[in-house]
Amino acid sequence: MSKIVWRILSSIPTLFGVLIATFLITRVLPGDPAVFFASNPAMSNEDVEKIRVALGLDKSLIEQFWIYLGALWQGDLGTSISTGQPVATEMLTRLPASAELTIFAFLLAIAVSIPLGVVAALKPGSWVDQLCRIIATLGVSMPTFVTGLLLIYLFYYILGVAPEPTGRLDPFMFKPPTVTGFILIDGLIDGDPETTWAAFKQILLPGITMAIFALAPLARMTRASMLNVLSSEFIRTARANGLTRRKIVMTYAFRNAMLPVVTSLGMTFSYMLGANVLVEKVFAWPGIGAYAMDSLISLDYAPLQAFMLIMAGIFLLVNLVTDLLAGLVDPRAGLS
Amino acid sequence: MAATHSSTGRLATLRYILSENRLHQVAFLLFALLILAAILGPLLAPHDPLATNPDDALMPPSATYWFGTDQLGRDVFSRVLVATRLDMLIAFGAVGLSCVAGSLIGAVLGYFGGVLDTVSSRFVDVLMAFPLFVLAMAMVAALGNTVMNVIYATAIINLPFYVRLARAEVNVRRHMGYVEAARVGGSGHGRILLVFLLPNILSPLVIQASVNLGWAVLNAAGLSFLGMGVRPPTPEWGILVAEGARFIASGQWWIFLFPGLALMLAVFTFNLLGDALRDILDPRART
Amino acid sequence: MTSTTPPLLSVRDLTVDFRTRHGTVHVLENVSFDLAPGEIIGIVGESGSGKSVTAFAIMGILDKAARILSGDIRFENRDVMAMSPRARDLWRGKEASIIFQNPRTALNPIRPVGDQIADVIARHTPAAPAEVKARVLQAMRQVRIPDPEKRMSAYPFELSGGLCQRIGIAAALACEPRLLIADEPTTGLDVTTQAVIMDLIRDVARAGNLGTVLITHDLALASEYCDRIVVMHAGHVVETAPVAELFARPRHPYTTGLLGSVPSLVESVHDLRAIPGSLPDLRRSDLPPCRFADRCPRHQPGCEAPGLRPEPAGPNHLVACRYPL
Amino acid sequence: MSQSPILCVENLKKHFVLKHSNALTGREPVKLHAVDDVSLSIHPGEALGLVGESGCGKSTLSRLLCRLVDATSGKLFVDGRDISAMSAAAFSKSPLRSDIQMVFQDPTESLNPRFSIFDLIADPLRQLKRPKNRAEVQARVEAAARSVNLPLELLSRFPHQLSGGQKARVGIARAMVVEPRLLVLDEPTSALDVSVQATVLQLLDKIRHEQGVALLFVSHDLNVVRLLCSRIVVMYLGQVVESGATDPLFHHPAHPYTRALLSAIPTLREGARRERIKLDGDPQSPINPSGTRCRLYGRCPAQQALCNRVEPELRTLPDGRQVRCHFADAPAPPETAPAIDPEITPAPLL
Repeated sequence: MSKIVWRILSSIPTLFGVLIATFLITRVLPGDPAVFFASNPAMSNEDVEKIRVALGLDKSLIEQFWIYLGALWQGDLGTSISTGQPVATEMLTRLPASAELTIFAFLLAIAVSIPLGVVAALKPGSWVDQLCRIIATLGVSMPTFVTGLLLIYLFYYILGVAPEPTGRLDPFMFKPPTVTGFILIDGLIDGDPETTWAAFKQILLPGITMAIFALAPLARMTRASMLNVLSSEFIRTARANGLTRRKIVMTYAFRNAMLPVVTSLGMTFSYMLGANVLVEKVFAWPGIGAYAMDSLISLDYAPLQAFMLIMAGIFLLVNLVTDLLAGLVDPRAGLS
Repeated sequence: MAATHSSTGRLATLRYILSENRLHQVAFLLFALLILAAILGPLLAPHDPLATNPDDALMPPSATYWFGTDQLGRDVFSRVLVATRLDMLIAFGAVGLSCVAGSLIGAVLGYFGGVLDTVSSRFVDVLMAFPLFVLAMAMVAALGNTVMNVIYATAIINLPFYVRLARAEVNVRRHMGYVEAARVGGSGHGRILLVFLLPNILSPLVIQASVNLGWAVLNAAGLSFLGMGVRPPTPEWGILVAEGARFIASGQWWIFLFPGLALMLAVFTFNLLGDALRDILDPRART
Repeated sequence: MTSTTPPLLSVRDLTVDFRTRHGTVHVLENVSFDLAPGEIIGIVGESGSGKSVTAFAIMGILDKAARILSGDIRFENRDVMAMSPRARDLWRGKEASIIFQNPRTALNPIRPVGDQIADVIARHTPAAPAEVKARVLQAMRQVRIPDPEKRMSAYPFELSGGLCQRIGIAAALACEPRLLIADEPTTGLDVTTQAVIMDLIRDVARAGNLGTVLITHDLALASEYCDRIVVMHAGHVVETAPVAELFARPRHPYTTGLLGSVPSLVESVHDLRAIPGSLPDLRRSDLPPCRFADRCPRHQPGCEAPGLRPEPAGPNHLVACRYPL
Repeated sequence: MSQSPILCVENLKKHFVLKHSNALTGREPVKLHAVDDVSLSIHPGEALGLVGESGCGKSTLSRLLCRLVDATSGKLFVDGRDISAMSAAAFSKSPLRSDIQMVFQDPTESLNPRFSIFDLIADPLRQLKRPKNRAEVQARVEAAARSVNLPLELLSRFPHQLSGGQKARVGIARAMVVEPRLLVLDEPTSALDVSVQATVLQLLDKIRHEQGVALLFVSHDLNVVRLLCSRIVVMYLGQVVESGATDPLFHHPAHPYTRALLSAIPTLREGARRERIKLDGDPQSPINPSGTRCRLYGRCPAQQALCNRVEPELRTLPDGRQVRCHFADAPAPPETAPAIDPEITPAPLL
């Protein structure tokens, strides 16, 4: 039990490092926000200075960092210069869109890649194995933005079976009342499966785009890990003891093979968060990636800072969860 | 049995592996093609990649324009071909930088360990906590939109992989017999690192580098797709795809598809090459 | 133990190849031997002699790269290789068992050891969970594991190498097989632990009238625990004889060479007799009929004639040499 | 033995700190006592055997003696000169470095796969002896190769092209090329087949007698050590439990552990077969060992209540042998071992 606590505590230094890094990144970005804000030529140097003081930019870096931490503690992520809205509010409306897309794609990728990798490893050289190799090699070679555009071209423009790639829901449909923030689920809660179906059609193409990206490394790792375990000595012992193939594969090989895969899920999730930016751009998805992108182009740093912080926070959380998960499966970690 | 190996054993094994595995042959062939295209691209291009020709705008692929033309009548084939050099330059530049710096840092940390190692590992953890692509975006935004900065940003986000790899590999080897033998033989730490350890961890590093080349190309193209890094009208695959994306809705598929395919082919080649090198250089992976 | 008893296990002309990247390795050629019920035989040879491959071929757990080119393996006069895969699975662990070297890696690292024994019992003699548990404890007691109730929920990494090997033996013996193969069961263990484990194997084998094959590179170890010894060299059986006979009257030059290089058998370093040369390259397609010919001090032109087979050279004594000592 | 020893160590200790002490929780440091208070000396031309099972600290001790690692405490003398203060790093730069050389356990792992055999042997020569020219290197490498019966045509090959026995000889040639006075051999034959082991043992014996180099032979196999060494040191859990001349130690072992070790060795010789003395139970942990209990307690067939209260000292028997046992000169232990004191907890399962 104490090891679990210890593992949770051990992510605190990294979290603190992340806070410093996000703070510093916006401080070294070019263009004084105050100058940008005060780019009105009528403003004098004194006016700019006033704004600098208002923004707290005249204080020392350490003081600014404490102010930043204090604000964070209050849940204040700053204010967007371009929209004038508190960043926290904007993030809250956009985060569910990104989360829904990423989790959808993540689950899709896991559902396809792990069985594929396992079957490929069980029958090396078979057509499933070949398919797995092709998918693994092609998948990592597909730039998400090209995959997305290809899917749009095929399914929207040529075949006409996919809806227009403009966000989470057809603009003429009503959004269900927000409960979870995930339209797929909120539609069902609202008793409106039609909305869920429409949202599903919208999320399918971007979801597949992202899933293809994550699928390849997962399938590859599952296959390699499974092959590795299958050739290990304790599998030979199990075979020599006459255990059924089913028992050997499920109880002996699969659980062992999943250990490295589970640990790497955090990394895969992180890659997907990064790819989010490109996918949201291609599919006009109103998520935090697109928001961060827009604010970066308009030199609006508060949203960018918040975005980085949220991303790193999610990454740390996911890693913590996968570590604990792996620890529960693996007695050597000493968590159970 | 081993004593019967001739001194050309390694070459012979390479030839054997290549003759055995079609995919490995394809990997080396494609790689050679990419390098050739990067070197000779501007010479081979049938049209000036920058010359506009409004009369021939948005032409579908034909005998004159193999990949069609864009909205300004520029030849898509020539633009895709000429872009190879820039994209390869970014990839090799970034990977070269991160590989050399990362493996040196990692090797030193792995060999000496201690407080420096602990602190550096934490630093790498923090770096890895950010989605790397987003980190690259922020860095290019911070440093300015130039090709060099794209290379630096890509190098920095790839650095942790080499640091971790070299650190782990050195850590495994630092107490191995041949390292201790070198110490008994009077070699100092610096000589052991440079003469004994680094050459022996070259194989995993080379494999990592070839896979990394693919990531680097993807990363650079992704940045320019978003309008960061390389700027139009310079031909670069990511920009070409971004420009072509606008014409999907009107059916001019060739403008985005061909640079997209070129990009895919390049990444595919590097991944295949990585697999081939893993097969050839890493005896443990051999079956 | 005499030739009148029908053998428990009979291996005839077993020939196995390995296909590798570096060519085909001729691992075994015409390996033959018998094992009587309750007998302990030792298969002795240096690395690369094919002892483990022989064991794996009998159990049917060879790698995918291996091909059995010919041979006949009979267990109680049943053709083992003709069994259906399912029948052979049911045979393995129930009637014939094997224990491996590296006891720690031979066990599933993330499954409690008691469950691993229970898996074998539940597979071959299904019973209610409580009954299975009782039999797991009994199997653990049989191999003298102290405090089995506590140990059964331990993981392999929590146990010493010697205890892990006892778990392996307990799992192998749980279903009361009649054949036990021990493949270098004490390699990697300390000598004091080795003695304990070997005594245990001998005791359970004698108590259960188990036909036992002990595979080892250690001639001295085999001499202490076995009734009869099969000497292998480069994939050939070169000599088979009861222990006392083999040490008193070794007939094959390789056996004498091996005996001369065992430190515990000589008084001083000057008495050691090394065998010159090394194993032939088993990838060669033109391997000579006697694979020891190149290293043999008694090598003569007649050695090159094909058709070398083990011939009787005394009571229960076979030797594959044209010019035996 | 009138000459002064080449290498002499006194009260050598090597403790690995697994967990540092914690002032907040008041936790004592957790230390693994790999080598605990070992004293021994090696004279010129002598062959000393160091025997023990895995984890007894013999490998750590051989690395301490080779100055590959620094000791926690204790004194080290080379030719009577105190070099305890000299760090391992400084020692590797000193002229003394070439006096003490080492041959490693695994012949494959101890040869840099990227060096040719010639460079493997030449490397310590170039580093330690600063040869004047290439001809001198060539001559000395070839001489070293000849002295270990390594065919000269192998010098241009790479380690993966050699057999196990050839690689073992390269390891010995590499150590011999700088003309050491002491060769520390860490299980040099444990990875070899017996027929190859025989040639290596004979080679080592020849080197010792022809070149006068002293050998410290580390092994788990008493029979191998017996053939090569005139004196044997037996270690158990970081301590020397018995040491003395080979023959008396081999034929009349004084310490119960030595007896158990000897009786466990399988042997072909009818006359040499001993009655098995079993060490049952798990060994004590080398981590923070109790200072008031014999380290063999719990496994020892001859243990008595005193062994659980007082840790025995290493003492000298009338025949000059050293033994760490309260009852070493008492008559042979009773057949039935006394029941284990229920108060003592056996070594943890983990």
